[in-house]
Amino acid sequence: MSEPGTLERAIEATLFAAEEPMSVDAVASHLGGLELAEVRVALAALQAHYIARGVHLVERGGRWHFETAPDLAHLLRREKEQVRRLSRAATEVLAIIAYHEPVSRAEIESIRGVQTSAGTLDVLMEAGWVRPAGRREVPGRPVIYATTPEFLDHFGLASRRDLPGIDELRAAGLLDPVDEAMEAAMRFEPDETDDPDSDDDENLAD
Amino acid sequence: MSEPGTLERAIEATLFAAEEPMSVDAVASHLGGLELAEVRVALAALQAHYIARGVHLVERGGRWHFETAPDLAHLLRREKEQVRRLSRAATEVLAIIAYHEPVSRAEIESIRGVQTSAGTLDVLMEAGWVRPAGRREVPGRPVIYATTPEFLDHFGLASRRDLPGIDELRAAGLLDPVDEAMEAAMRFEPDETDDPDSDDDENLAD
Amino acid sequence: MSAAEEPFMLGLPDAGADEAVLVQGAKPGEEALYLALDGWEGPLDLLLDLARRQKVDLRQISILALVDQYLTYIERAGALRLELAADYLVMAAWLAYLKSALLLPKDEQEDPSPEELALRLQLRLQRLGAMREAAARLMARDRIGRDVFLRGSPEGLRTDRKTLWRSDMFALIQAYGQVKARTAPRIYHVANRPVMTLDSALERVSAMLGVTLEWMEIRDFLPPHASPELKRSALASSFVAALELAKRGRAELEQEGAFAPLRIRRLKDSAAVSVGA
Repeated sequence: MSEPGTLERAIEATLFAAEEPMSVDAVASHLGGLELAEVRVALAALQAHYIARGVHLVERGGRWHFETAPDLAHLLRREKEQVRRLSRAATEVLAIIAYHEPVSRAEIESIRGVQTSAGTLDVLMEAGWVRPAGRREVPGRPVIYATTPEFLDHFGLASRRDLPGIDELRAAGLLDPVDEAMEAAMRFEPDETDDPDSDDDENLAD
Repeated sequence: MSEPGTLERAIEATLFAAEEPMSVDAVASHLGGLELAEVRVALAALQAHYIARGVHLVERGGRWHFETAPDLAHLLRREKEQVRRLSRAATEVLAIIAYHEPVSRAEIESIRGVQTSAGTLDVLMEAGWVRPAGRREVPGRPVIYATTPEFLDHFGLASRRDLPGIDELRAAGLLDPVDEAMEAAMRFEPDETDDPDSDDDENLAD
Repeated sequence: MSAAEEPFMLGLPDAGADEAVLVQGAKPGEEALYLALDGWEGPLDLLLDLARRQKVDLRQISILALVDQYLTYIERAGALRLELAADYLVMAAWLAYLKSALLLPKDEQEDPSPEELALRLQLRLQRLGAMREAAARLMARDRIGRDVFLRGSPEGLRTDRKTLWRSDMFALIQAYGQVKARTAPRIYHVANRPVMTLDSALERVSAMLGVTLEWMEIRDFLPPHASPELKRSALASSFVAALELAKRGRAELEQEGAFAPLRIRRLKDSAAVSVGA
């Protein structure tokens, strides 16, 4: 590795610490009135040095600055995906929408028998499983909700008709008397416990 | 010039772009959960690459960042100094905390022989160099103070072991409380004091 | 040992002053500077400064010389009518005591010995001196924003957190089942159990008593073909009915012993036995 010259080092440090891109003039005068030509030579040498590195020295409109190498730009903004299990409250709302769509929030609440926080519908829309599907033409014109193709996709359904009917649910024991089912749910809460940060439905847990 | 590897380039770009110093952990997780060992190897390679340049890669309190080379300070000093001027009281209190941490206010005062005005500790905490670090489990449970990673960062210390002269001070017993030093002194003969090699701490007598 | 108590921890708040203040009207220069006691952060600070002017290692400092210098400064300050903070005077008194004790013959000394007190003072001066030195070296390091500089305009790293929601078919239909089960209208069935009410027992027993004046066992009042449940109910009701009739003076009860048959008969003088009469 060739050692950088004094001027090269000075320019490197100056541009690194600068809050804004600097013109050759500005660099030369900052470093005590250097010849523009020698600054240009040093800038070219620096630029060549950085070409293979993770940071590049670039000129934009006559002004120089360091920036991340274009092929590494994705490192500046990273997306972290976090998988979370849908809370029980949200699952109930989703099921009601799926079985009754299109359905308004008031209708969801009257079916659930519990108030539904705005956040629950937001979560379902964020998940991409529910979408607003217009308004019901009744007083107040409430927004009505329906499921999306992504919903069918995620739950492995060809269509909503594939959802098991009430009779099938009963046969599967899923319509057991509410107190027993509730008790079981309260005792085990399996969905909630393996998802420590699903705090969005504490108030809905009845 | 050897071409930097992919990981080296990625870390270089990440640390250049970061607004705060980053720990090895933070770098590894930002880059998608790399092995800490490989990140350390790459950091060492990067550090070696930059050692001759106008910008250095440094580790301060376990966190890494780029900064301009210290020998270029004269070129970069701004008209307005960005560094807070500390009163003599504040610099002494800071030094006492750094060399003795964790240390209570009473202990600071017993070294300085004067009360510490409330503002002095405030200034150091506001600068982000000092933090309360719990309480000493003695009667009155006084708050004890310690330095922060920002302190190491600001003063260019890789760790507290880098505090100037700390080993000599410790060896000379100058970081021990007076009572302990008294006991030690009383145990030995007083002619210990004209120990011929006591000139190793000429930093103490100017 | 009030006189021997060290006046090291003094109630003087630190001045926070970086430089000594020149005494007004005094000649500029070292002398004036040295008499401006505002420049020191307390007597220990002044003592350290004096000690350093001896230009020897603090470990070999002459405490007696130091005491003399301190006392001289305090006297001169007094002569110049400078306001002296109380702790400087307390220190002066203590040092004067220490000096006299150091000069006294050994056998007249108290505990702690003046040598110990002098050593303690020396140790404290060493520690303060060490920290002052350390502070200076610390401040002289390459400091960020003064000697070394961080990147002027870092792009910054951003991590956007995105939540991937997960659920499954079973959870969905189970949730729906629970909603339906929870909110389904509930119907309560109350089973019609075979009982004989007190009213009908009263009616039955009075009617049967009207037939004869003979003793009758209470069992004979029970409906003959009743189910076991109804029989138990009828027995209980008929017993209560018999007690009620006895209370009204229309019948009398007789039982020869515990668990013996309970017998009942109409009282002769109550010709008309009728419920509710």
